[in-house]
Amino acid sequence: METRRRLELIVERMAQSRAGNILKDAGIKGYTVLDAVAGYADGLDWQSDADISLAQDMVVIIAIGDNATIDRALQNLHQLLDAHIGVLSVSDVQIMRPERF
Amino acid sequence: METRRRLELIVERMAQSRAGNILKDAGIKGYTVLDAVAGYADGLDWQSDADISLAQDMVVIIAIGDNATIDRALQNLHQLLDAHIGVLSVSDVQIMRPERF
Amino acid sequence: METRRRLELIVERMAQSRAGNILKDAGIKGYTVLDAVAGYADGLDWQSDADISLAQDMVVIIAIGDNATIDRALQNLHQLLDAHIGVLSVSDVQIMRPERF
Amino acid sequence: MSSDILLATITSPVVLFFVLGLGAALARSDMSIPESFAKGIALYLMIAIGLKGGVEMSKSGLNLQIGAVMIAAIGLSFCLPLLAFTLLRRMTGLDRVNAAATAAHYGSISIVTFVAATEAIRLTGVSSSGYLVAVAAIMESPAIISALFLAGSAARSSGHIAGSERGELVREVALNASVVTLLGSLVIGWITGVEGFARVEPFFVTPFQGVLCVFLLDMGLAAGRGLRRGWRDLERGTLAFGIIMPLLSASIAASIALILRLPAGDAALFMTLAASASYIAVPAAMRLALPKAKPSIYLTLSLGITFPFNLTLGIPLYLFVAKLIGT
Amino acid sequence: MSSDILLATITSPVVLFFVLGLGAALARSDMSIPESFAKGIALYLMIAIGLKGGVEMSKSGLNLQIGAVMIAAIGLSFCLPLLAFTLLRRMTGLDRVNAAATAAHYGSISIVTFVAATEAIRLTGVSSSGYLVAVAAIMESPAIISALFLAGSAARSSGHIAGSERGELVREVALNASVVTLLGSLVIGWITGVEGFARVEPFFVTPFQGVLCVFLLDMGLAAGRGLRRGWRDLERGTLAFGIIMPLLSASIAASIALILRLPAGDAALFMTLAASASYIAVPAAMRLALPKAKPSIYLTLSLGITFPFNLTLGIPLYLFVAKLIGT
Amino acid sequence: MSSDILLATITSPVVLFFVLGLGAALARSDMSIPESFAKGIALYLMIAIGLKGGVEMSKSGLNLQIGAVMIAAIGLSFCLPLLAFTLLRRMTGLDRVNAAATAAHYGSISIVTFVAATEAIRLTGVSSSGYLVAVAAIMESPAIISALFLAGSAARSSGHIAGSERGELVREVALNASVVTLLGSLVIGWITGVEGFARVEPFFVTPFQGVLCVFLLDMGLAAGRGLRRGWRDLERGTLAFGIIMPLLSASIAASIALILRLPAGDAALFMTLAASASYIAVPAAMRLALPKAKPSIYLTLSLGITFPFNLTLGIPLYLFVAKLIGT
Ligand SMILES: Nc1ncnc2c1ncn2[C@@H]1O[C@H](COP(=O)(O)O)[C@@H](O)[C@H]1O
Ligand SMILES: Nc1ncnc2c1ncn2[C@@H]1O[C@H](COP(=O)(O)O)[C@@H](O)[C@H]1O
Ligand SMILES: Nc1ncnc2c1ncn2[C@@H]1O[C@H](COP(=O)(O)O)[C@@H](O)[C@H]1O
Ligand code: NA
Ligand code: NA
Ligand code: NA
Repeated sequence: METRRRLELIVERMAQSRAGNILKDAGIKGYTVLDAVAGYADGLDWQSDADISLAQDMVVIIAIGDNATIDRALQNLHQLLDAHIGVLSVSDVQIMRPERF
Repeated sequence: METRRRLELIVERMAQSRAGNILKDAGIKGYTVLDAVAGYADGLDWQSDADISLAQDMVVIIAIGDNATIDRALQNLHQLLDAHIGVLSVSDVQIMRPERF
Repeated sequence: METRRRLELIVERMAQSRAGNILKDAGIKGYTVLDAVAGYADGLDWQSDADISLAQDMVVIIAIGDNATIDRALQNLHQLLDAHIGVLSVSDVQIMRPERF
Repeated sequence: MSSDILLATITSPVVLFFVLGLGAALARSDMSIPESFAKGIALYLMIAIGLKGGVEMSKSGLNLQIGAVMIAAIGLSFCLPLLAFTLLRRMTGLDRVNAAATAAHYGSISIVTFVAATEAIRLTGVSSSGYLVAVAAIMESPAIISALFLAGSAARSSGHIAGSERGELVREVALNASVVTLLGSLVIGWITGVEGFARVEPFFVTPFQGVLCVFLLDMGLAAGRGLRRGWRDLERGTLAFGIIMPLLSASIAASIALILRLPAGDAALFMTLAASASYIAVPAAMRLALPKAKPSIYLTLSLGITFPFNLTLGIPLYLFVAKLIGT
Repeated sequence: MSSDILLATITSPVVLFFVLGLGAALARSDMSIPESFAKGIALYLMIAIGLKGGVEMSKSGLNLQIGAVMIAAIGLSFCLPLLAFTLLRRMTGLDRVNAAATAAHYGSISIVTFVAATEAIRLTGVSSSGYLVAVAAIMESPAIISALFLAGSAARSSGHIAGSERGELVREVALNASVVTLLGSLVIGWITGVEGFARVEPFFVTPFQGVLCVFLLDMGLAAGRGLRRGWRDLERGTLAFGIIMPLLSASIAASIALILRLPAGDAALFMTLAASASYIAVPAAMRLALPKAKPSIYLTLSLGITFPFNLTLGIPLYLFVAKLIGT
Repeated sequence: MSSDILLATITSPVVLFFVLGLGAALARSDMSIPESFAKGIALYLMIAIGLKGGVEMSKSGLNLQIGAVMIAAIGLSFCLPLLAFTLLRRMTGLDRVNAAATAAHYGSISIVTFVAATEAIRLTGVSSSGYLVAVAAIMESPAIISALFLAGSAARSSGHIAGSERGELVREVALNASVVTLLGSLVIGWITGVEGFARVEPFFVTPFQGVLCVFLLDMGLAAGRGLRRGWRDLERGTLAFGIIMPLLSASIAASIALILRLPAGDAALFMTLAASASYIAVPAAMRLALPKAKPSIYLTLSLGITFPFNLTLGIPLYLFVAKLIGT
């Protein structure tokens, strides 16, 4: 197995397509989006069921890529998070088909 | 980038707010909750669509924090899992805005 | 805390039960399934809300197990992904109740 | 007990959809109803029931008898768990905590069983009173408190589960979604009265029986899956309890109905409430209060055994008895 | 073919909502219908269709003609994929697996197309029989089996996909949610009959056409997105197949209708079933059975080309022909 | 202003369900309506409103007055944010970006408030015109553009947020789901006319008021949670703005109605549109365009203050004034 990097971006839904653009521009081959249903930050709880506007929903974007791709994305994602609500983390993972990432 | 710890707690929905309280008490700055839709344990499959009572649903709580915060939370989460159904794991992640965690 | 391995399989929903069978056959004690709501691959975006057939939906399967169990599963999961759409990664995590995994 | 009622009950769309769901789940079909859709339907049903009860109460007002029934109902919900607990400890190998948690379900009520009974009663030309919806609502929670006492030290120690807040259980008991929806809608029905209700009737009354069918399909699916999953945890004694207990509860309720001189329709509904077991509010409360108790036991019993028993055999039986004793 | 019917069809709310969804998706509007809500609506539609068919069957009973139509329908569902496969291999560059998977869709049916045809027929004053819902249900799955044979070695090897269970495909074919819901509701309608049905009619009949509009809005959105995504995978020959195939299927069905002496309304529905292509049950089965086949081909073709063709031009045409040949 | 209307408004089921939701959320009950179910209901409401407006327009056609109202409406939606922005900067400590984002909400509209007004008007025996649905739809978005200008440099810099595409904001303004659904359904209603509409009326008209109740329950829950969360971000001046602004907007709209010689019902609806504030379309657009503005301010104000004010006191007041000035 080879090592790649797994980027996990927790970000507001309205910024999902911007984050996607950044990842695509960095050359990522794929990513996956999950719905967050609740959370906590700044001393406040939120819940997607309680939000009629969809303005406060969050999603989790998972993208596995090689070092260079993730590095290219990080710069712009960092800037995205200057404007948008969210949290970013990166970790190492082992994968089996290096040509896919 | 700096290193922090990513806690991932898979726990029954009815214990979500207790887990949240533990994390807040430990001083975590934020966490995010996802819905699990199915799973397996003890030789049995479960599916959220098949559960009319909502008593058997599970959620996944992701919390990124520094060493000390996560350690403070672990003790009580361990105790929570004595009573409640769930699974806990912790891993290292790289983050970009150390002041946020 | 002890170290185990966290397997994360992003796979099409119709292959979920096959993936589950593989994990069970490998001796995994539990796994958890989340719904993906959107994603990107091969230059194409997808969204679960836009898919009336449920044929193109993806799920994320998380399974924490020991080295041997995960290794046993990997071989067959790799084969599964020859036929089915999906992505697989493995990372190390710390856990608290070694007997549970 | 007229076999006509029984036949009419068993071939009613509502029962047949439950059977369809049950069969599909047991045969491992991939049929399923999305959780959020089912939750929406459950909400609709509770609002509709609450509104209708409230409107009828706005017509009839309150009186002493109603007050007496309410007090009796609260008492029943508190006491039935004691009976259930004793039976379970004698008849089955269930430990204290599991017996207490299961007992709570039988002190509480099932609103769908209540509705099915209302419809069965209506079809036989008997009338019933709107305030029984309020009775249903106030019977939801007291049993939870009894169960905590019954579980004893086990329950007390669960008061110290890490992360638990003061008052979280009180909130769960008093402000859980079922109770608030039912009572809230009842009050709204009362305030808005016949006139206001007329405007929402085409949504909350006309299609009600059809929506109920979809919910029963989902309940059948849940019961079937529950039985497949929970089977191994249920011994014969536990299964028997799932049928004996509602009969006992209904008998006690029948005595009370006799004492309070309830009319036949109201007596039948009161018996049905006593005989029915919760599968939404109480399971959730038990996960909070007695997390060591196994849902595979109490849910399978309540949803997989008692609910179908009441739906098919129980209701016609209670109605038959109620007609004998009713004023 | 009267242009009146055509105009009435194209300006019907159902078709217009499909067009709205299609346009919104092509224009990249963010309009969307939550997956679980759409799934709930799909369930509603199938239950409603099944119930209604069952009730009508309870009135008319069974006869030899019905038996003959059923056998013919099963035969059609088995055989149409052969025709589709041959055409696809000749007309397009699709490989064996993709051609087989696509062929399966055309042997199966689209229940929404069926419903739209029922309504169009009703509006022109022609009547049709309830048992055609049963015909629809039994045509859902046989085509899947044909496709497996057509795919040949490719399919056989997929029998060895890691983790696959014995019988999973049989379960998918025989117990998939669409078939169970449709047939189950049909049986319920039959058992409960006119009287039981009357109680649920205000939910399953009265608002049906309106609910259908919402579902067609969702189908339009799905078709539009499918076309945007799948466009690059579809050559001109494949697109042409999406229109030629339903015409051929309808012709074959017309011949059968002639031989079996079906009345005009029934003939039109039978032709519509033959001409329609699946976009819910079969795509799911194909992901299991032939995972190497591309959904972007078969789904785009079925939902983006054949469905709108049938909905707008096909149905009026089949009805026109059916009136000529119908008894 | 007749206290009858006021009382009828406050005891209407729709208002009472809002209050129930509000109370449940403030009391921290776990009552909730699944997001996807609520989104489905919102869609239903918009389609129903659009269709009905379109059908009525198909009857009455277009005329000069309608054109004038439309132009005035666009102008209002553009200009009200300027007034709101000025007020906010004077009355409150909000910075430029938050003031601009909040102002956008008040230039746009709330379709539920509009519907509630339509019903209140209908109940008092006054009639109103279908084209006001079109007016509502075209007032949704212009305010977003004004807000971008008001935010000034802050907005311009947000044009450079990483990952943002050319045209994404234009798409959000012109093709957002609310606008497309409302206008699309309106056009469908127009094309299909009275006859086509008759077929879907049992779904889109008959149960409408009841469905609205469920949505208002959800809005109450959202408003209650918003108030609990957002309380600390709202100073007294901001709260006052939430009531002063709709009164000012309604006054301006009243003057326009007077100039354009609108009949009483139409004038009341036009005033209501001006007075109402968005809580679905504009918040989403603001997250894209002005992400630094806080939803806890603008959403709490719009949903927690202005919406309930309009629903209970505003609508009867606007109707009262409209009757005085209406032709
Ligand atoms: N590198 C990746 N990181 C995360 N998810 C991915 C990645 N590649 C593919 N996926 C997910 O897997 C799905 C199928 O990908 P593929 O098998 O490449 O067609 C995509 O739609 C994504 O949801
Ligand atoms: N440390 C964290 N770990 C996990 N999720 C977080 C964390 N901090 C914030 N979040 C998520 O990101 C959302 C926005 O956080 P913020 O950007 O701090 O307002 C929160 O509501 C959480 O859902
Ligand atoms: N090893 C595991 N990896 C991932 N999820 C697990 C694991 N074990 C248990 N789970 C999840 O936790 C739930 C409860 O497990 P348990 O506490 O073992 O009954 C299961 O239904 C799974 O969803
Ligand atoms: Na009971
Ligand atoms: Na066909
Ligand atoms: Na406004």
